[in-house]
Amino acid sequence: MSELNQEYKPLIVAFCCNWCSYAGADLAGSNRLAYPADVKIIRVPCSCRVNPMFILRAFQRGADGVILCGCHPGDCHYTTGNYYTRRRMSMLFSMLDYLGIERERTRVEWVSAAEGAKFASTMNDFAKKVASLGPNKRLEDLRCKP
Amino acid sequence: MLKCNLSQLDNLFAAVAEAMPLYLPTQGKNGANYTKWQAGAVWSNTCNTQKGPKDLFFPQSEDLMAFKTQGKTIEIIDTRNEAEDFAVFGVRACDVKSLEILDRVFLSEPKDSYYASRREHGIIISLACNRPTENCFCGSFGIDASSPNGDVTCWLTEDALYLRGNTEKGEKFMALAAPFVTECDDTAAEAQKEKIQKIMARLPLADLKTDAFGGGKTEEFFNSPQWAKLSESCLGCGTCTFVCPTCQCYDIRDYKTNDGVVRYRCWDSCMYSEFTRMAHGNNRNSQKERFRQRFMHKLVYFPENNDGVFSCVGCGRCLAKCPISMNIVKVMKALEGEQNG
Amino acid sequence: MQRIGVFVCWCGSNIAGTVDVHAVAEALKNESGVVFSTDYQYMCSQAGQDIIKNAIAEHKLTGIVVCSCSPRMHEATFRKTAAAAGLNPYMVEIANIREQCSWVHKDMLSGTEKAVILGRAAIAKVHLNAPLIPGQSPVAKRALVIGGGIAGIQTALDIADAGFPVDIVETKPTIGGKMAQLDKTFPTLDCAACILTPKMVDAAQNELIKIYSYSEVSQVSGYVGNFDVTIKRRARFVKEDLCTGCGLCTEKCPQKKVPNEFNLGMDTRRAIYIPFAQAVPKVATIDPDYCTMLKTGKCGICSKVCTAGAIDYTAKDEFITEKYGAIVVATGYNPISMEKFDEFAYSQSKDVITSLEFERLTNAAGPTAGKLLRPSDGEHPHKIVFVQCVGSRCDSCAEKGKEYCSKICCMYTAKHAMLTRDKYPDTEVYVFYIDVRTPGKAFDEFYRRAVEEYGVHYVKGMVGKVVPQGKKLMVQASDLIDGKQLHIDADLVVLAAAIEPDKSARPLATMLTASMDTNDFFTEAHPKLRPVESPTAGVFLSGACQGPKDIPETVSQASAAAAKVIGLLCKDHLTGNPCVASANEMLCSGCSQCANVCPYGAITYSEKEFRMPNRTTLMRRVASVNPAVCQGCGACTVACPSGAMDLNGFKNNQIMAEVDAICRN
Amino acid sequence: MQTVNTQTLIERASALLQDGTVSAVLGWKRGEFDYDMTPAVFTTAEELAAGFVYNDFCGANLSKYLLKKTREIQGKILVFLKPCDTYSFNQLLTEHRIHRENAYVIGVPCSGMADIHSIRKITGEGIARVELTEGGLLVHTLYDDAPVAVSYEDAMADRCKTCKSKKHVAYDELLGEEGDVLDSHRFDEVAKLEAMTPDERFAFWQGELSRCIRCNACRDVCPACTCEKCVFDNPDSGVENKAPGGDFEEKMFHIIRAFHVAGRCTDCGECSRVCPQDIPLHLLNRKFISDINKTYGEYQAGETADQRPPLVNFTQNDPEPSDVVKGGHDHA
Repeated sequence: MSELNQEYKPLIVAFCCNWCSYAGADLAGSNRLAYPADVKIIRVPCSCRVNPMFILRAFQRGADGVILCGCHPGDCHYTTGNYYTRRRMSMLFSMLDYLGIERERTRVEWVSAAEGAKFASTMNDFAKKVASLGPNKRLEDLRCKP
Repeated sequence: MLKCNLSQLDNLFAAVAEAMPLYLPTQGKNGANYTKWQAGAVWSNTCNTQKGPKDLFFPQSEDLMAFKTQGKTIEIIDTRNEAEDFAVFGVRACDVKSLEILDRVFLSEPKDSYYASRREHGIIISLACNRPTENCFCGSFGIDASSPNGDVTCWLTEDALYLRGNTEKGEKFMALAAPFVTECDDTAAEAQKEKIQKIMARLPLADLKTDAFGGGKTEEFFNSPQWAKLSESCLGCGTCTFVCPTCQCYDIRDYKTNDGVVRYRCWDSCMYSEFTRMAHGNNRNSQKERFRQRFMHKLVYFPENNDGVFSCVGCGRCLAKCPISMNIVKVMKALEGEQNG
Repeated sequence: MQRIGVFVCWCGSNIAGTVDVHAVAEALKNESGVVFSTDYQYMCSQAGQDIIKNAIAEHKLTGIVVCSCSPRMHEATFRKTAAAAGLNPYMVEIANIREQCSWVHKDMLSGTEKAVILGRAAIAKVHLNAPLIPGQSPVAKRALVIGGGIAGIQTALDIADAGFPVDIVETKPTIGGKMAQLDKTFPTLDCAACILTPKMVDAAQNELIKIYSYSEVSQVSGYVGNFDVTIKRRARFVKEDLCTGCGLCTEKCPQKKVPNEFNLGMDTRRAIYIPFAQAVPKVATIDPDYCTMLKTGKCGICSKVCTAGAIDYTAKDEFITEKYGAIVVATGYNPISMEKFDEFAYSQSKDVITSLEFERLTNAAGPTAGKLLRPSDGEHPHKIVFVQCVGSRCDSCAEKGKEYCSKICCMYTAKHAMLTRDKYPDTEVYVFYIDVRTPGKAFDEFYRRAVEEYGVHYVKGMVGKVVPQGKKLMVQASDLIDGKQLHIDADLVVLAAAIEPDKSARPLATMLTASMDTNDFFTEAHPKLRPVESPTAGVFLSGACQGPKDIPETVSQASAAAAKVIGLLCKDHLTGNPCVASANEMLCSGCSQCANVCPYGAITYSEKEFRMPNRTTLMRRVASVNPAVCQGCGACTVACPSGAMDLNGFKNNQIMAEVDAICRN
Repeated sequence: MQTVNTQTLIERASALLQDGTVSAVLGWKRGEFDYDMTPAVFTTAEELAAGFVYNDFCGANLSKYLLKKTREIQGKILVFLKPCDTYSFNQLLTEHRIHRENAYVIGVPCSGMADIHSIRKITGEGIARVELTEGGLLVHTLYDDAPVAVSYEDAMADRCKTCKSKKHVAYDELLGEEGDVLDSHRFDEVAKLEAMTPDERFAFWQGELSRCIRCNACRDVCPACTCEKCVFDNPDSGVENKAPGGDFEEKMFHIIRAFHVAGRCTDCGECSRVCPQDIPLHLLNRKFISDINKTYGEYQAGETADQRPPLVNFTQNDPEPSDVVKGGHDHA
């Protein structure tokens, strides 16, 4: 185990929509499906509430990966919320890739309230990928480093 | 007077860079800018730098102090680090004067210690201006581009660089340059001076006069109807203030970091709507007032408080960079025209 | 400065098991703004809530953070606790350290560290909470029931019984749904029509209930208490008020060859028809696909014959808009199609039928007037094979069938088997099953009676293949108990087909913004605690649209849904959700990007006068949000570039404060 | 050389002023030299005759001034709009930022604007005078005795080299003939960047954006950036900042600014024209435009005044983010 990922633990911020993915996270909890403790979940009413500023703010403050979970398109509690998320995040992630930021630091995943297992496996997979990328050097703000 | 053949110049730079960081203009994507010298750097002496040497003495953003918060306890950390000696080569006469103007602001009581430590350790090697641009009008402010001040003054001819030490800081630089220079008389330098003075006379803005301005002219210009016309298309962006070598306004702000707060100062622009916003609001809340404040400060308020020294050095950067080409020359001509037109 | 109280819950050992709750309480004690921090076994218990109330009073708290289970569980509880102690209920934040921390991280150290971080994030958010007062919106005292089966009828009757007007919208020409097609009903074997038709008649005669048959919901807008629903009344070509239901036209109509969907196509009906004798409303309907008069303009016999002059060939579809306070979904179920299950030769032989077709065969009003005859040659079957779990409990990766158990097949097959043995003792009955699931009241006794008293051969094993040979159906199956292959030459094979939600459910869910699971059953607000409510406020679920269930359960759920509707309609106004968007007029430039993304059309614009510098004024177009219509999704806050549009309870700076608190090292 | 000369515009404007159709004229005013025109409002024919000019150095897009002018000035204001400016005009109309009835738009044809930086790269510093002749520009410098000839092609700004349309999409009156939409390969630069490896792209943008001095000229000139108070000026927004702090702030500022105008930016190129540090900011906006075109179908902001921008629109079957950012999970 190289020194890098033994001591280095990625910090992952997950924005979960209250109606589906947050409930999916709870279901993963009640089914005791483990995923890394580095993932911290912020509850938002809908995935369309997440502003690109929040994602850049997370990276600025030291996050290594940001994942945004929402209801499956068509299932949004507010009918069209995740359609806008899909467009906004497609464009934002494409721009971040254009600026040379590693693609795997950001991700959108649709998780319904009934998909506890999918939530846990997504978090495990995402945490592993972000850990393999190492600390976030390209979107960090030196003033926020310890 | 000392002479250094152009072929020797790179070795001179290398020697100086050995002893202390040396900043000199190098050609960037958008014109020359002061960059730290390292082996292989090519000195660009064609025209003035896009941004003045002010950045090396009064950087755009500078940490003043930091606070570490642990739960409810706060610890104050002084982030200041004393500047070491460094040299700035190729400074034009207008930029040298701009530093003198900044000195009046920062070095008068209460002294600004951050600026002072850099100013003391900075050695200014000025260069007479062989090719001023059409935007230059330093002559109008009594600046002689052919023999600038500074710790060391240089003149550049086709084959050699002529150096003259003026201050003991300059002598320190001359000592480093000693192996590459030889004694010589002033004739070549004097010849270069005349050439420059001839060109300065031919500049399009050479005949711009400043006697209509200066201290005590506030009543005369404050309510001039010209301000509305001049400022109507100003965007209120900060370009003119951020490229100007003499602008000295800054804002002090706190940035909440992960484990505390960093208190820093950064350039501010009187053109911004947020500039000097006070508890009761903002006394200049239309672009016309902000526009007037900028040029009245340069041409009237500063000379009034600084025994007649104007806060503009005629470097022409605001003429080149303003998105809508509105600048101090047009303002002066408009106000002057109104006065005797 | 805020005075914040932190309350860390043990949740017995659920949290305390893998998170050091004392350490968390201690760590959060020296967060800025925190003046009180404690931990207790069960914060949601009465004792726990008292601790909160006392702390609020004693330390004059302005905001509380409860580190406990998911806010989806007890956010409402702790908000009520705060309100009871005089603190605005929206100054409460929950840190989810059970489902999203203690239950998913085994290691005590990282679990505790994460709990502290989640606590910090909640504290950072509560610092920026503002006391919110929910808005009020009026309640339209009328309910809408979509679906006229037993579920819809029972719900409508209960609501009307409480004195509230109800409209039933049923796509078929008559209410009654699937139950009307059944013969007997388990476990008491009383006849379906005998217990259903009185309810149908009650519904018809109740003046508070209006039945829109042969209609469907075409558009829904508005929100709980204020739904505007557009109902499309398909053209029936018969005037409901004039038709007496005498049925004369249905005898004279020359077009005889129309497959009768009431009998699942096993016999035919006329182009103008009444589905079955006890239909409610007892009104004829002209089928536009088959009526020669409508298609070619030549015929018109039914209008000549009709003594009441009720026929009207020029009728058009009608759209009615009505305001409702609550909507109950009762769209019911359908058996799945058998075409993917051809191993049972369903499409090759007419004698392989589904259980619902078997119901029609044994029903007195059915195609064979109740005599059990083989659809192919009308002969009496001597050997019948029932195949269970056809399309139910299938492996998820099989591309056919459903994963879930359809719940009602074991009972109705036992009923079929028992009735067949009782009526035709000479007929041998085999039932091939994986498990027999008869868990209801008097259900297991019913099943054992079928085995012991009526001699039904229950064979635990799967049917491999059914091969039609001549007049016989060779059924090849395995007997897992005796471990041998069985070959039975059956005369009739009955497939217990899985059931799935009605096709109209998916588009309806989109209209109602109600969420559905992957099998198109409506998702309930909470599987155990709120089974008859949809997460969408004001939408309730009754019957099989929420999941497979038998008639007893359907009726109990129908009454439960009615109780919920009555609970809603008896209120004069509803306290709205205060976490809605609001526009800051000073920042708004009226660019209408937000209105483009609002799913509910809650944003309108108006010209307002603003004081500008130097004592001038300026008219500017600014947005304003209708708090009653806004559901608080937040799409507008991101479409708004200047941040003028913000969402109460989830403000931009609040979410950023949470991000900062999480990333703080 | 513009196909319509200053005189024609002055006559038309003076006529409209005289007959009272308009009460003011928004155009370009001669400056100190031949290339530093300033947008200005003229109220009398004399002022027009004295200062008005329309030539190859009138790159400024006047549509954003209409925001204030159509509110403050009584009566109509005449504005001369080049083809690319009319797209911005339509976009501002879509967002109700201009009172259409107070603006009288005259479309002027444009054969591409000259860029003084390009000229300087050819002739060097010290440009005393610039003559616009049929064949090209004659540049008199301080240091060469004979004037330097520069072709219009070499002097042209690169946003004009990849001009998207010579068609005026909004006007009350048109001077000169109408051009048409060109298929400019304006996304070649973007494609070149996209072809680079992430490390190269990161290095490129790190180099460019680290030169930003946060002067806000790009935001203040942009016709799509018209908020009453920008989030970066509003202390309660949480992202307010004035100083280039390390290298993250500039990335945040430019990503968010490009995102805010995504789907609304008409690609008029003003942001790159005014940047004092010559950062190719239009490459950020063009990336969004090219992505939108590729993913959601061709869309030109400002083509008509009632379009619904793509980022506030959707279809049921838009591609997933992981499909749009190719490879999604592989690491290039």
